[in-house]
Amino acid sequence: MSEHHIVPLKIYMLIFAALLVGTVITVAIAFVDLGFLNTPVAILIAMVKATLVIWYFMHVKYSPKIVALFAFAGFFWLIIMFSMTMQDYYTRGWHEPLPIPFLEN
Amino acid sequence: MRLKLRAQNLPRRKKLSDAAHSLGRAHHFETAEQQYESATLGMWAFIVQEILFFGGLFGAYVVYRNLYIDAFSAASHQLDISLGAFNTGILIGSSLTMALAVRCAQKGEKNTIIGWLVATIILGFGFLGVKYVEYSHKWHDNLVPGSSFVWEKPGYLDVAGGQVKIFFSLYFVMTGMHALHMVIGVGIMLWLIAKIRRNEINEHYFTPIEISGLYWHFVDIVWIFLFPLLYLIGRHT
Amino acid sequence: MSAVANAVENGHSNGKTYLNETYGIKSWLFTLDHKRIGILYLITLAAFFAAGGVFASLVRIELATPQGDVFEAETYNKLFTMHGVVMIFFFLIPSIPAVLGNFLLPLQLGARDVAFPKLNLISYYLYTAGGVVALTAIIAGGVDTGWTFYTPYSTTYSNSFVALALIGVFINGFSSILTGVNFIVTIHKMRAPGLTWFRLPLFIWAQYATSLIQVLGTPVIAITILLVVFERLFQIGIFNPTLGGDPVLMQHLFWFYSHPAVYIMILPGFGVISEVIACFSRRRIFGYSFVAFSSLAIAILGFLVWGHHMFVAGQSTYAGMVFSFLTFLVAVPSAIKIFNWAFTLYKGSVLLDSPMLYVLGFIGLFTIGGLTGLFLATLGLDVHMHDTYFVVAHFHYVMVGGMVMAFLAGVHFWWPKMTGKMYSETAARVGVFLIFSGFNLTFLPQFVLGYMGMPRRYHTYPEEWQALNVMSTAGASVLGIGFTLTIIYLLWSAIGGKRAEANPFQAKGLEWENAGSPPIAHNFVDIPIVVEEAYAYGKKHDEAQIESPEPAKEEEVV
Amino acid sequence: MSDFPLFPEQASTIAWQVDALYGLLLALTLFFIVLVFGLVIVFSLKYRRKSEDEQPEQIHGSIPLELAWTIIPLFMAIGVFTVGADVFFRIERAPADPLEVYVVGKQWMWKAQHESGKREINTLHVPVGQPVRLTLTSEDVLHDFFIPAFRVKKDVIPGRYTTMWFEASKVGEYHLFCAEYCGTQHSYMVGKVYAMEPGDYHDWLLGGPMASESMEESGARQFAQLGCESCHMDNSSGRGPTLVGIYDQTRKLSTGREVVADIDYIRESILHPRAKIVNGYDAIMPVFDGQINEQSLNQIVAYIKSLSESE
Repeated sequence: MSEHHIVPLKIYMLIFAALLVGTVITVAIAFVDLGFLNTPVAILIAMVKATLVIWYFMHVKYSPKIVALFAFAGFFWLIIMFSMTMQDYYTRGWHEPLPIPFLEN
Repeated sequence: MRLKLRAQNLPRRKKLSDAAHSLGRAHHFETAEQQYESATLGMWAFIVQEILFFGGLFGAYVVYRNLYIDAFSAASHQLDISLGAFNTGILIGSSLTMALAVRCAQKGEKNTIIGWLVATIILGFGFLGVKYVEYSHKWHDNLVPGSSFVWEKPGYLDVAGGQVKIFFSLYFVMTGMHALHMVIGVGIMLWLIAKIRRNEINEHYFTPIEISGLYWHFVDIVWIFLFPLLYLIGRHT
Repeated sequence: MSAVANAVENGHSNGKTYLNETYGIKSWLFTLDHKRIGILYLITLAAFFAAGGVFASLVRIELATPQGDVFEAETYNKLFTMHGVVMIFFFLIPSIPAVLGNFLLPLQLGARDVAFPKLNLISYYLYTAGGVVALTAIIAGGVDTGWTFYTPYSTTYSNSFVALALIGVFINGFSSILTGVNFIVTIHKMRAPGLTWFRLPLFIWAQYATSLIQVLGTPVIAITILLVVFERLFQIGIFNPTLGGDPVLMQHLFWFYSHPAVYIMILPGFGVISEVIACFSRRRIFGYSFVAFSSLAIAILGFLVWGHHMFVAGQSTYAGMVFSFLTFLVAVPSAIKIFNWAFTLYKGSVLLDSPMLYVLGFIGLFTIGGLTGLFLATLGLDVHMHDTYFVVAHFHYVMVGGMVMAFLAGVHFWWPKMTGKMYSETAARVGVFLIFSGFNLTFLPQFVLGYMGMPRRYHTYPEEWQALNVMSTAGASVLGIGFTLTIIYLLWSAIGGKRAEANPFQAKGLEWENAGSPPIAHNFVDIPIVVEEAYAYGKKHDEAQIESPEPAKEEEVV
Repeated sequence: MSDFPLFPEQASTIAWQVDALYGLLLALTLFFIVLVFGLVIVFSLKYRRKSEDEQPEQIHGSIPLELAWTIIPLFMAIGVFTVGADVFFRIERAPADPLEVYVVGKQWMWKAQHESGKREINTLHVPVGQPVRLTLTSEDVLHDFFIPAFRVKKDVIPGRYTTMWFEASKVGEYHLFCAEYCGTQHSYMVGKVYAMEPGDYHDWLLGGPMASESMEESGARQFAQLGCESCHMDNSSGRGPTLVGIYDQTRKLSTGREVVADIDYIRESILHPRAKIVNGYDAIMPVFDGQINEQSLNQIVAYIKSLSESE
């Protein structure tokens, strides 16, 4: 099965280095106040790191597209769960009715 | 009506090398390639369910972090960043050694595979050891959620203890589930080593190593998210 | 390949089938043959169905009188809880995927087995183990939380065996997940040459959609259940309101799975209906691709609507609106299916044998079940109807009127394929009649009761509702007789019935035309090559022979 | 018909709207049932198999038909959603200045207290022709307050408040149910709602064992007894923020966030004062969780709310 792509050693080392750098950045930046960006930046760095692992270490780059689709589906469904749940929590404090009830008399 | 034609008389769907044919292929697969692709796709489908499994925990985390950000920040300050960051490094390293093990498997270098697997196991145990130290600190500080949980941290008295307990409940379940996955992963690697020693792995058939690698990398990804979400809340204050 | 094929050919010429290939209890309990695993599931499932049915009968007996004079309140609560837990987790969810799916998937795909036969056997044993744990909880004293296990009652207040039952459900969940993984890979990777996605039988499409939900949804309830167990056993606090935890969050996580789970139950039923209705009207399915994609649409939309279980549960008004709107959208693919099935009959050659009678019953009852679902999706109306008998009637129309009817249609349709025996058609027709009429007598009155305001899970109720409840109980006894009769004549035919022809319904499909009846151990002597679409009814045998076989394209195997 | 009713009584202003929705959906359902059953029965009889080897002509499908049964149900669904949501808003949104009643659910009874201080168990007396808002909470598990004749229902959740409102339109005696499973005696957690003429309601409030004090008065008394007054003064000179005029106002917290001081906020700030500290104050207030029962809490909340009412 020679068709399996053997990833060059250099790429693995680069990814490893990038992941370590990402860890250092995420710790360092946690001590800087970025205002409302604090959490998004931390999550963004984690997402970049996770993507590197999935793309290279887990060989998605070298696999059939269906594998990438599966990986994407997993995270997409997570987003469904988070967003549909949070839309409840974010709107719970809204005691006022909608400004324009659609069939008001 | 479908025609009954002998499969042998028609071109195969995929090239099928005779070497691969004899090795590790179960009877119900037509080609070794089909078997390899099935196995990796199956592992990915399993990883999708793992994502959603941890996703339930992350969902609860997202809700409570939004509701009780102050308590979460105070509780997060009780965690040791240096241990957490150190463990992140260890786990990333173990992902690298695992990737290298798979690479050697692809090249059929049997002895080096075992070497990299052993390195991965050692790093895995290193992670679990650090985790044990962290857990025992929490136990000592009465921060393990349960009937003995006490929240009396000077400087953090203005946060509600119940909400802190929610954080630590999530912390222990999330990291505990993660650690459990690591223990299972170590077990899988021991099984792989036995398999390699029995000469059941070669450059034509290394599927078990490949899919175990996928699993191990997934465990790494979970930690990549757990570390900033648990350890790094509100550190700038 | 050749060694296996030879063995199979030899076996075949000796009249060997998967049933008599090997003998002995071990050859069944440790079998890797998907067909035998399907039969194992069928037997276990029938046992759980019987247990759940007994619980249901006891519930109906209690409700025949308003005073609550047959059982203690606590016993009654345990009865309806165990009815729900057993029927939902151990009957409805595994039923069609595990029995018919296991048996048919490789046969319809032209494969020798599912992708992971060992995993398949593990799934069966996880199911059995989960069932044993749950039954242990029942025997030890029962569970009284309702099948929804809402906190904080389940974590703090209930004195019954909640944790044990939950662990049973948890284990069973992994059976469902692994089956889903197995089927997804099987459908992607094990299709016979030439069997492209749009040549697949609709049962496969439906199974694929089902498996997606199993893989994407089940893990969420698994972790939720685990959290409830931890909270009950170790006093951790995730949902505990005294700490600031939100019981409504548990409901969100619970329904994130449990609403899509109703599609796990009903979607494979849709697949069965498509197969049977095509065969018994000798027509290809009207609007094949619409029916196929509507399954996927239901599976995906199904994940966006769970909040309609929580309109009055303390969820925000606006979240309720979003969930209600998305729920209405699910009505569209359901309507597409119903009308396409109805039009499959148009200008067909309709034979009203028992599987077809079940199918027609299904279409009627599922239409009622689906439309009453719209009542509950309507925000203003659901406030009144939520947690009343209207809900009970609605989901029984979908689950029993829909899924169980489809399951029975499938079992009757493939019975000769599975056992090689034919049941008595007369007995089967009596069975259909009893089940259909008993079912309607049981659950139609419950719609009325529900709108009048009778809450579900009530041990006693105001006296003015007795007449309707008595009707319901009477219907339940007819329904019970119908199910018992069905189980008896099926068992009878399996043991002493007359031999069935290889293809008694002249059905199309690889499982009927290319595999023996019952099939041999590895399904096919040679892997078939598929050259045409599913449901190629109306073509004569000879015409098909003339068509030149198109060699399968390499890229088709995704 | 009283022995065999098929519809619940209409006894609130919202009831006819819910019933109209019910009628609409019933009509829709009957239409589709007739259509689908008709198609299935007619087709399966008309095209019955005449001979064993009959081979019908094959039809693949019809795009116009597919579009028809995709688009028509879609628009019907959107239409029903819209009217349903409209009624829902009417059910959810209480009119201004309703009569306030506080209800506490516990296994297995309903305890209600009126503004005047009058208490009742497993009954609820309300006047007709006047909007009534119930503020609900639970001492233990989930419950659900359900009055079928009024077509209203709301879950009662421990640890927080939910509210519901109705305006009774017809004098009478109606069922009250707990509609969320709550344990062994769930089906005994029932009661009666009495809708009375306003005059009768007034007499009822005054009759029987008189409440010695109104809810506000009880709240004020306990507010003093628990020592709240020593910090939360009428003016801003206390160690804690003044509570006058805060209800439903935006509060700035020490963390910089802003929250609205609704009843859930007041509740949390009494039980877990450290969860949200108003900007400029210290976290010195003791925790009252476990010290106050739900009824007392309701009284204190009613009192604090009353501090914001302009006389």
